[in-house]
Amino acid sequence: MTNETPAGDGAEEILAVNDITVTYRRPGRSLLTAVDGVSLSLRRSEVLGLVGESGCGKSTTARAVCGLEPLTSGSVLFNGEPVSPLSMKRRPKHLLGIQMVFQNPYASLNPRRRIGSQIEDGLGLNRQRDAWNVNELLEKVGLHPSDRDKYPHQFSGGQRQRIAIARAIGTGPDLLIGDEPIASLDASLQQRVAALMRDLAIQAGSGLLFISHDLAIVRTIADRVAVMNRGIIEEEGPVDTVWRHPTSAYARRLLAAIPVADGLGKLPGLPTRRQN
Amino acid sequence: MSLEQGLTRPRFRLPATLRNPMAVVGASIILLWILVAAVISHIWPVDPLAQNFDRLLPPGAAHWFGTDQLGRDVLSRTLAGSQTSLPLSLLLVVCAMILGGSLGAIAGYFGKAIDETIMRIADLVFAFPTIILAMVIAAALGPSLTNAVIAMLIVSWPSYARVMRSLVIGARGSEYVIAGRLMGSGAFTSLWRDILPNVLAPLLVLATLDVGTAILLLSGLSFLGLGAVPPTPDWGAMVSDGVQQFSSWWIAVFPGLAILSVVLAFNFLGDAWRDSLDPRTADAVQGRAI
Amino acid sequence: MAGINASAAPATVSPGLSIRGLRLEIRNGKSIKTILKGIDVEVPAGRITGLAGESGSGKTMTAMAVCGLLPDGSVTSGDAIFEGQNLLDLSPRRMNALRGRKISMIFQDPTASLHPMISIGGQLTDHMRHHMKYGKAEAHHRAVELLTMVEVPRPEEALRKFPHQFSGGQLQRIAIAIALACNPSVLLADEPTTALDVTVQAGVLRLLRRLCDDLGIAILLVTHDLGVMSALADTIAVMRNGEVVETGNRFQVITSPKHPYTKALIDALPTHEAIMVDDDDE
Amino acid sequence: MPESSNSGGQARPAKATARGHHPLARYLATRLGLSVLLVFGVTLVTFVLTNLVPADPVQAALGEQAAADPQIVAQFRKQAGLDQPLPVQYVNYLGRLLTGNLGTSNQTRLPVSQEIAKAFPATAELALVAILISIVIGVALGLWAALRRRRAADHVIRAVSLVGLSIPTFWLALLMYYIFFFKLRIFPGSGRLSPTAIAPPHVTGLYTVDSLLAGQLDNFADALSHLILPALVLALYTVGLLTRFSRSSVLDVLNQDFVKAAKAKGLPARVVVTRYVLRGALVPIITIVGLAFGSLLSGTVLVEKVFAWHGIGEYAFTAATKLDLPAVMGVGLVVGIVYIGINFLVDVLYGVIDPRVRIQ
Repeated sequence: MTNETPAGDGAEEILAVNDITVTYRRPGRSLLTAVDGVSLSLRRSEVLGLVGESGCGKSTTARAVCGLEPLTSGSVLFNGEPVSPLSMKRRPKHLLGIQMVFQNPYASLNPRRRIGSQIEDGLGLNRQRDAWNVNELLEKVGLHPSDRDKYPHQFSGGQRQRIAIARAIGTGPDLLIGDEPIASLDASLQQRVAALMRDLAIQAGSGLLFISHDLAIVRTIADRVAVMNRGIIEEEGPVDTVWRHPTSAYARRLLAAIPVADGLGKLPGLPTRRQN
Repeated sequence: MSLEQGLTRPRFRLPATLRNPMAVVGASIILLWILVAAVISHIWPVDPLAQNFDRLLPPGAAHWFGTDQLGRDVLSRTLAGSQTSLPLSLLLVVCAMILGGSLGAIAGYFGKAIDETIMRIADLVFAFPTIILAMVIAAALGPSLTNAVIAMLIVSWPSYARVMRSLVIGARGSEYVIAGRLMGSGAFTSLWRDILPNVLAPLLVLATLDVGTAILLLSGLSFLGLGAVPPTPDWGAMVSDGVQQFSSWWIAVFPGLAILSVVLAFNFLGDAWRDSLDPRTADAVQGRAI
Repeated sequence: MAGINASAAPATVSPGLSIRGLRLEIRNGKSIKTILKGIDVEVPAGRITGLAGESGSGKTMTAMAVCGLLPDGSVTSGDAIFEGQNLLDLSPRRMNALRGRKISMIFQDPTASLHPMISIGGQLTDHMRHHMKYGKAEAHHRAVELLTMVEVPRPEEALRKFPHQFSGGQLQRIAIAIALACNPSVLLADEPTTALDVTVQAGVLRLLRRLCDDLGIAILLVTHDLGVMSALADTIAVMRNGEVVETGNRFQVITSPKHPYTKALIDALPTHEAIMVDDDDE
Repeated sequence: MPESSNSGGQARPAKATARGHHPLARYLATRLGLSVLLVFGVTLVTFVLTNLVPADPVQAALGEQAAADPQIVAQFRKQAGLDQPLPVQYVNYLGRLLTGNLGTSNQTRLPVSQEIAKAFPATAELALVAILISIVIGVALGLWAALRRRRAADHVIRAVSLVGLSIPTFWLALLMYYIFFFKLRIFPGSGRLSPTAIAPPHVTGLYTVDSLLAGQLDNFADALSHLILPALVLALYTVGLLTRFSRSSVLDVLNQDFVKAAKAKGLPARVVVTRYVLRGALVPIITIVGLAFGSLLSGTVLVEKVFAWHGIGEYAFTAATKLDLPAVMGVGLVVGIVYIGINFLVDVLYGVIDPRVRIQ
């Protein structure tokens, strides 16, 4: 857990998403291509933000990386091995290193089990047996060890999301995916929970794929960011480059539309000359 | 903002249910009838099968509920009727719940061909009105209480399967179940540990309400002569006797009241329980009705 | 919280809305929950007044109390003065005559606040015909005018369609058109852009600003999003636990908050330093 | 161009029509296909129950005496095609059904189809009146209870509807007949018409309709007065059912944002209820009406006998008590198909009412 290698060219690549396409058949309608030829890669101790608006395919991409969504074409390699779709069988061992934190804090924990035992489930997967214990994990995410005997409904949304993060980190994942993990939280919590996720992922030496619609927050925690729109990646690069000098029209429009809390009463813009 | 109200899982809360006066009335009547079926009817001094020459006597001091066309005591027959109706209905509901619940859970969780097969069979059962199908099956099997119960089992499992299936499908996609799968739990663990405990309450409510329906159905079949075989005291068959002996109202009225009271009791209990699980009513401050 | 209110803009005499000492309790059996503990907010005409705060702070309830749509068992006290009358004292009948006519409302999720089985035309005209006694043709004419105003393309066609045939942004524009149908003086906007994507939100924010400026409506903007607040509101009242902790003009509240809670809210936001919108560099 | 961001939404409907057909037509075709499939399923069930389940179908058909004679049995088996493989037997069975042959009653020795055809209008009349009563009373009570939830009216309506769901129909029929005819003489007794009346000329087979068509007002009054009591008894259970379901459907709708929005528009309560609430609750209510029809058809078996109402129910009752297997199966088949037809109608209504089904 002291593996704090900074993301650099030397770090091993844990995830390679190669030109994947995910297509749905909508009953009585045309085919919907939710993800259309997306490629991504992620190294250990690196944070990749995947940003886009609703329906752009970012969550589908995340689910495809976990094997929750069957691929129409392309491949996902995790530690060099292909990710197989999750079937009715147990998930193969080598895939247990991919864990996910979901959007809805009210549904991400089993309401009828104590949180301590849910976190223990995660610890059971950790290859380094004594890397963490429940109490430590709870403290890491700002909860008290005595909370382990409580049930999910006794916590607020933000706290539940921290518990879900603790459970995922406890497994000692190589790849942690956050699927809009902060979207349902109060604004004042979003930044903190996102930062917590980054810190814990880096500390555990795993890569973090952070899905969000909020570029402003992703910017503060990600090393690289990919901007997605209508199933394709419009732009990808180091976060500061994308933030300061977006090259794609869509990324510019997205950036311009973010209302800034500067007290100036500036209405978020819609670039006037997108035609070129 | 409204997330919390919408997604708080219904919790198993029988005590809260029992604070409802309707539930208390229902539970008391059920307990009373269980006592009658298990104890009182067995030690009742008058034999429900004993015939005497005082036929079709109206209710009076000797026979509080009167006598039937064979001179049998209507009161002791009504009490004895609980020995068949209650245990058979409860047994039936338990069997239907286990059978239908398991099939529904399997269909909902595994989906695809298994789901299609199970649910098309269920649809087929639903294509018939209940009593008609039960009547058709019982008639083919021949009249007896056992066959009536088999017929009822065939017609009643699909409703559990449907409810269970939709509950499981709802829960299957929920994030804690997926999180469990991602952590490597197999299908069985996932169903047993993550899904079942969270969907059991509505199924049990359905079962409670269904005991009433089962009693109505069983007595209906007996009324048609497809259930209890004479001389077994049975409420539905007794009402049927009353159709023949039209002017002797007491033959039919008392067993009918017995059916009504048990069914109503189970419905009161089940309805109050359902109410306590319902987020709309549990959370009374939601917006004024118009 | 009167001390903090000192910096609030002076109450205008125009047909705005003035909320003073608004208290709200919800009684359910024997339990009494105090939701609002004396709210003071001025909502002057031609300006956008923001009501900020996190979930559970009572900001939505403040708006609902003003238009008299509160849950069962609600007890209010204080004043909500509109056109010289206290809205809180009005009979349900008179309040109903004002609702949708002089005081109207838009909600968070337009896919939920429009009836899925009634055509856009139906939902856009039924209250006009009730409040303004418009005939069929008159109402239709006004509906087309309204949809044009909120920039819904092909208004005639849109009137015949149903909500599921529109995107969320279009639906919110339609909801705004419905709210504006009877020329209201006050518009209560409850998280009007929270359910929308940012690029769609930008358009709706601009629309609200333009309507406020052009029509001189008093808008009460309820939102948790300080970015939206900063873009749109002229004055901001920050709420916590049923109280207004700070009121002031937009720039002052956001750049130099006086109350520690406001400060904490603003500090929790990601910084936007150096946001570059290379609008004009080609 | 501030609109540019929203134009994406407009692309949706255009894409949806890529596959051609009108969405409503496609929807109806799917539902019709499912219904036809179910009808086949129903014939399969009755086939299995008639030919396979009875311990000895030959004895069931011939009676004990004839079944003792091996020659008669062999001849019967051959005649009835029982010596052929099962799939062939099923195809033969289907062929007979298609020509309207439902077999011969063991009791009356008459074709079952003929007897059912004779009894059908009587049951249709009873069931239609009962469902009308149920819809009017059930939906009204359910709406009222939902609008007054947690108050006295709600509790009373709830208790009443639960009683309705708990009363054994056959017992209630007997009780009502005893009280209102035998004791009080308020309603006429058994049958569809008074013994002295002559049935109106046959058009629909529904006496109330036929007598009106023929302009026979006394006959209409007579038929109606005979109809009321059994229809009310039959309707009680479905009234309870519809009340409970309408209440919960209306409660669901009341919690929707669009109702809050309609109130915020200042529409009068009456308009909000009829235009917004009821319309929103219509689809689930129609679904339940379809189901309620099923329990009505079941109920006729238990009610008609008591009122000597010569319909399918009475026929089924007699057949069941006499163990007349072909007759019982015939009733099962016909009622099953009628019920499938009703549920198909419900699906059609769905498509007509809900624009989300009608237009994509």
